Amino acid sequence: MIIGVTIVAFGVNFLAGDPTLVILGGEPRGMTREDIDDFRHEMGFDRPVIVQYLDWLGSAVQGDFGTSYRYRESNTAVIRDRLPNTLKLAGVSLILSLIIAIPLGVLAAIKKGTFWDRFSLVIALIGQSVPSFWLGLMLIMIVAVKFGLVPVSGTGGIEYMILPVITLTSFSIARNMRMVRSSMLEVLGEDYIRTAKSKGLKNSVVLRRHALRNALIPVVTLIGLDMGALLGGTIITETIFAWPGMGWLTLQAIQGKDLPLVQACVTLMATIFVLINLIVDFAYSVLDPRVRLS
Amino acid sequence: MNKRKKKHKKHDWLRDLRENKAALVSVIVLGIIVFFAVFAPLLTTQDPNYTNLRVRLLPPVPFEGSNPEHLLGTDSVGRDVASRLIYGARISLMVGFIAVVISGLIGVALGLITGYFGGWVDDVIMRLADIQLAFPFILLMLAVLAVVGPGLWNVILVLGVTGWVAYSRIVRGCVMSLREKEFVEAARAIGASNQRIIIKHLIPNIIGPVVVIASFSVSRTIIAEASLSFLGLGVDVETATWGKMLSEGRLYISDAWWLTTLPGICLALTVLCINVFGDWLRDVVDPKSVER
Amino acid sequence: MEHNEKLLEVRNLKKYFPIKKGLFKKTTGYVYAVDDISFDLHKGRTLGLVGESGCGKSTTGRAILQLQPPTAGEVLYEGENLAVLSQKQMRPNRRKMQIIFQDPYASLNPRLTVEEIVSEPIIVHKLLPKDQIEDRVAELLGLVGLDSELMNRYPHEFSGGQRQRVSIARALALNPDLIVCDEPISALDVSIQAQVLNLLIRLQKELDLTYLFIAHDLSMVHYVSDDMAVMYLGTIVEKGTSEQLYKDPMHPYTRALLSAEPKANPRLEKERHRIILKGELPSPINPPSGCRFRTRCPQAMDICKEIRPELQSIGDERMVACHLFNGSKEN
Amino acid sequence: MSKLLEIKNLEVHFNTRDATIYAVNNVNLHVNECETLGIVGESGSGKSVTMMSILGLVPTPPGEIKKGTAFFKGTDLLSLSPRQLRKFQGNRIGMIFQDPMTSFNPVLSIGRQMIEALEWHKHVGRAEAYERAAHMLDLVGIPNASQRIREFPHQFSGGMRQRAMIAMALICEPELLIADEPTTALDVTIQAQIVELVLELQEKLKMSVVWITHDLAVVARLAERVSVMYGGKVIEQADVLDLYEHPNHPYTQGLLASLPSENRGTELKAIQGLPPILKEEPKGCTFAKRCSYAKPECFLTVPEMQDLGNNHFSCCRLGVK
Repeated sequence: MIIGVTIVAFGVNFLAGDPTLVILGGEPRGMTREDIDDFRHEMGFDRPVIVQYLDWLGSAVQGDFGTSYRYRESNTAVIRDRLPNTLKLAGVSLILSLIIAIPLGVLAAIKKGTFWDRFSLVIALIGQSVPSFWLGLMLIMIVAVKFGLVPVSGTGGIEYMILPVITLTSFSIARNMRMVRSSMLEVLGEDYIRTAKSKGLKNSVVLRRHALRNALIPVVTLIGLDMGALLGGTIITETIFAWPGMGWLTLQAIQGKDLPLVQACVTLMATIFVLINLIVDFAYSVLDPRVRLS
Repeated sequence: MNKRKKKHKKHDWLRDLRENKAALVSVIVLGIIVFFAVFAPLLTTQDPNYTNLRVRLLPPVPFEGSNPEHLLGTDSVGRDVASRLIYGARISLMVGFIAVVISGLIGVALGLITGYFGGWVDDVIMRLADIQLAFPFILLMLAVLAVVGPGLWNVILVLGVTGWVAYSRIVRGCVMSLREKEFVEAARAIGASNQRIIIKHLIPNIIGPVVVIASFSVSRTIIAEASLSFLGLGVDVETATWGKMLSEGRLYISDAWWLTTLPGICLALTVLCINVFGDWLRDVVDPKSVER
Repeated sequence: MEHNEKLLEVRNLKKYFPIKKGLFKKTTGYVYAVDDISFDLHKGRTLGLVGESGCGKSTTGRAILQLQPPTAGEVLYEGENLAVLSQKQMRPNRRKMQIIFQDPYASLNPRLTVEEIVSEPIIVHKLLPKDQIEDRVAELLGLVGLDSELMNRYPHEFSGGQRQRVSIARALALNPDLIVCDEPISALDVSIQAQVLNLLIRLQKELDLTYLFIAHDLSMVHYVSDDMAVMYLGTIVEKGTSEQLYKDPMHPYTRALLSAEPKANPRLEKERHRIILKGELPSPINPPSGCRFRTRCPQAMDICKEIRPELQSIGDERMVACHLFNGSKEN
Repeated sequence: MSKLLEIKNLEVHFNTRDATIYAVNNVNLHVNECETLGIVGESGSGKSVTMMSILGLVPTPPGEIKKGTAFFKGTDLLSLSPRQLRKFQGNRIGMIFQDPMTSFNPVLSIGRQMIEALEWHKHVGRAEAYERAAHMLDLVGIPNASQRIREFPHQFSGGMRQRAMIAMALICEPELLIADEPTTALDVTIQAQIVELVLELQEKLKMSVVWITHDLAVVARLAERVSVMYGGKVIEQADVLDLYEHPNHPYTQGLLASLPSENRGTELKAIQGLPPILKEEPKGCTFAKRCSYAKPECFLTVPEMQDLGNNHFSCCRLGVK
């Protein structure tokens, strides 16, 4: 899996053909063939692709992702400055999303067909339909500019996080809520819920002990998916709110054709995602004895 | 003999639609949007790219300082917002539909192959799907577009090619369970070829879920296209798109609210209607077979 | 005995399913679903194949039709070995043999009309010109007791019994000689079972069909079959005519199976002594050594652990695989 | 013999989007102390719904108990609040279900699920509850009970799981055990084990059993009295010997005749037609359409239960013999 990720990340180099020309921006005037070849040699692009890949991979394993063209310092250092900001943003959003989505989803399932169910459906549909960048802009316009309640952008205290977190989580709250609801509804229709009721247990016990735990198992998988969406979402959110994190950095690297930095960012984000999915798989096996024991 | 030909009554979709008010409204709104997009040149009086610096930043009509020639106001270089919105609908819908058709075809084909035949092909393709899923979607597209350069068809192709995973996973799952069904075994027992089994027995049974995923994909693709345009990596500079209007309007967020509000409303409304319609479709098709 | 012609001979049939595990799909073991069985099917007769779930009876049926190609052994249809044919070479042979499945809901494609379902075999084998197909479908539906007006309907509009009739009509469309009936009535309501059973028996007489009748219910199989074979964990433990096996079961498993089956006769039920087997069916992944049945057999001996008893004749078309009857051949 | 449970005039409807299904129509039946009552019927005959509704296990909506009483030792179960009814569920009335695979919660250990009822109804401490659960598992014939109690449902085989299900239902020593097709999903040899086990436990624990099934043969083995249900009604009720030897109702006769007989080759007397799905209140006898003895009035008025003497009741006005 990780190997596949690194190949794709490395492959970014070659998507448009000759990376040398991409970096130099076509065939620049004032450079002779020889100049270009020299540059190519300097960058090591004249070696066989597989050698380049292995070389890059070898350094990457040791934490060396090369040097950024733009920042003129090591990519590792550039990223080290930005990564904590992104993790803070994504982590808070993930937790917030779960705290809000799980109770609402359960409520909607238990009160199926009532006002609460329909209310949550409307919220979910809107949450999934409003593009996050527009939501971000609207929040800035109304909450920050018009009423001046929170800062427009930048980092600092907790007040700087409020708008970015709302922007980042709106989609995942909506999706998780619907997922929890449908998972819960499915579990409530299972035979073992009937068995539990036939034992004369209190409704709250049936819900908590027999329904909720089973319903949340598939939701754990969601956390993995969510993390991917949240990391991707940081690109837009960080750009809008000028939040100095990985997302913004990546966008700038892409726009500046800073290929080594792009590679480093892509690899890092994908690796985080893969790691989170490994953790999710592990959590799955803890929660579900069928997986644990097979 | 004639009695035999009496056609069986098909599922009454229209009745179902009439019973679900939200879905009905969204279908009507979508119809209007499509109408505007298709007949854009006939419905607009102004060229969406005509700049007129004398009328820059006019607000929409009911507000002070507006000009009835520009119903929804003008932007920072005096272009007519209404016309740009209508032409923007064209881009959004076109990108949405074409990209979804491309990814749908790729995804369904791969899903059928992996699900029906299994084996090492299945392993390889599913591993590819895993790898693609391991990448934050938008990051991947950004990286690709940065290199191949912006442009309408590049955007469509990138969105189309990257969207196959959702289809192939669902189709593969459906096919794997269908393959074990006894009616497929019965078809093999009467000597039907693989080709016949796939066309006659498998495809009709996966159409439902595929249409549902497609409807959600359209909305997701429209958002993705707008996001790309917003980040400056989408459709080329000349064309009016909702995403780019938002990105341009962003600079005037404190002076000209309509430049960010109106394209956003169009975008959100379109996506909302498609999602409501997709939700309804999923309930009608089979609530259990598809998950978002 | 007018029918003595062998239609189908099954010789040392084996079907193992590999169990694959891990990243590289390494085969870590096998499910020994069918493990070396042999029997004959005589033209115009019914052979009942009885056993509990997981004994390999359905796999046997599918292996004969090459729906699940056998791991080893021969399936001779009128002398031709089907087991060596490729799927493509097998196709023309499919006209001669058909199958009816247990689950009337899963065995019909929900997206096709009854006409499309029943006509499919005719179209695939190009048996009739287009304009005659509809009449043929009507004829087939009539044969199984369905109104031909129903042919434009979809399966979900039918009850379980009617669906099973559609399945039968589809199987008959090719005029086969052999039909494998894989638990054709066990998913149906009690009052419908008899209807379908009567239909199958009537069709056999009218069309001179040969049946392989697979079921878990001994009295049912006794009722419809001329001959019977009892399976346990992938092997045949006893074989003979239905009459013999039902009236005088010899293998301890057959005896237990017959005894475990309740009869709708309370007077008999309250009095008779029942053999209750201990324990449950062992896993076919790791079957017991020697005799497969020894772990649950009330009469197990030391030899049963070591030597797998062969199916051997004890006279008069009767065969038993049990060490208890080892000496009886000579007597 | 005194009556442990008496159901009178029970009517249950299911309100679906398209129609109202008349699932149970005016059912009367009773269970005596320490006896086994067999309820026989095909799918859709209302046999499960009847017993589930007295335990409050019919989901409402779509289900709706229109009327009726169900007296269990002097208490009308149908008039109780859910809270009061809980004192009976799993405590004085135990229930086991058809599919032992899906009827256990897959993520909790067998023991954890068994002791729930004990803790809740009898206020027994955790340690003692586990001890009693292990004892119960032992009683239903599960070897190594004290170890296996910590295992999860998927580690048990089908037959073992049904045994554990029985142990769980009996843990509070109920006066009545309702068994809803408990052997339908099992093999014959395992079915025989379970049937003998229940008979043995009934003797030991002095309880009544209601055994719901579609299989006339199983009932012949274990029931003392049998109620035959069709179209949401009890159409015949008698002692087991009497019912099998002198069936009165044409449906019962038809069912018995449609079983494969000892004599091979004789054609089975099948009941023609299909069981009804009642989308409106039944006007006449629900079986009339399939009955070869039906007279015009059978389609018009609902027949009354006839007392044929000797504890034998039949819901057929023709009194066919």
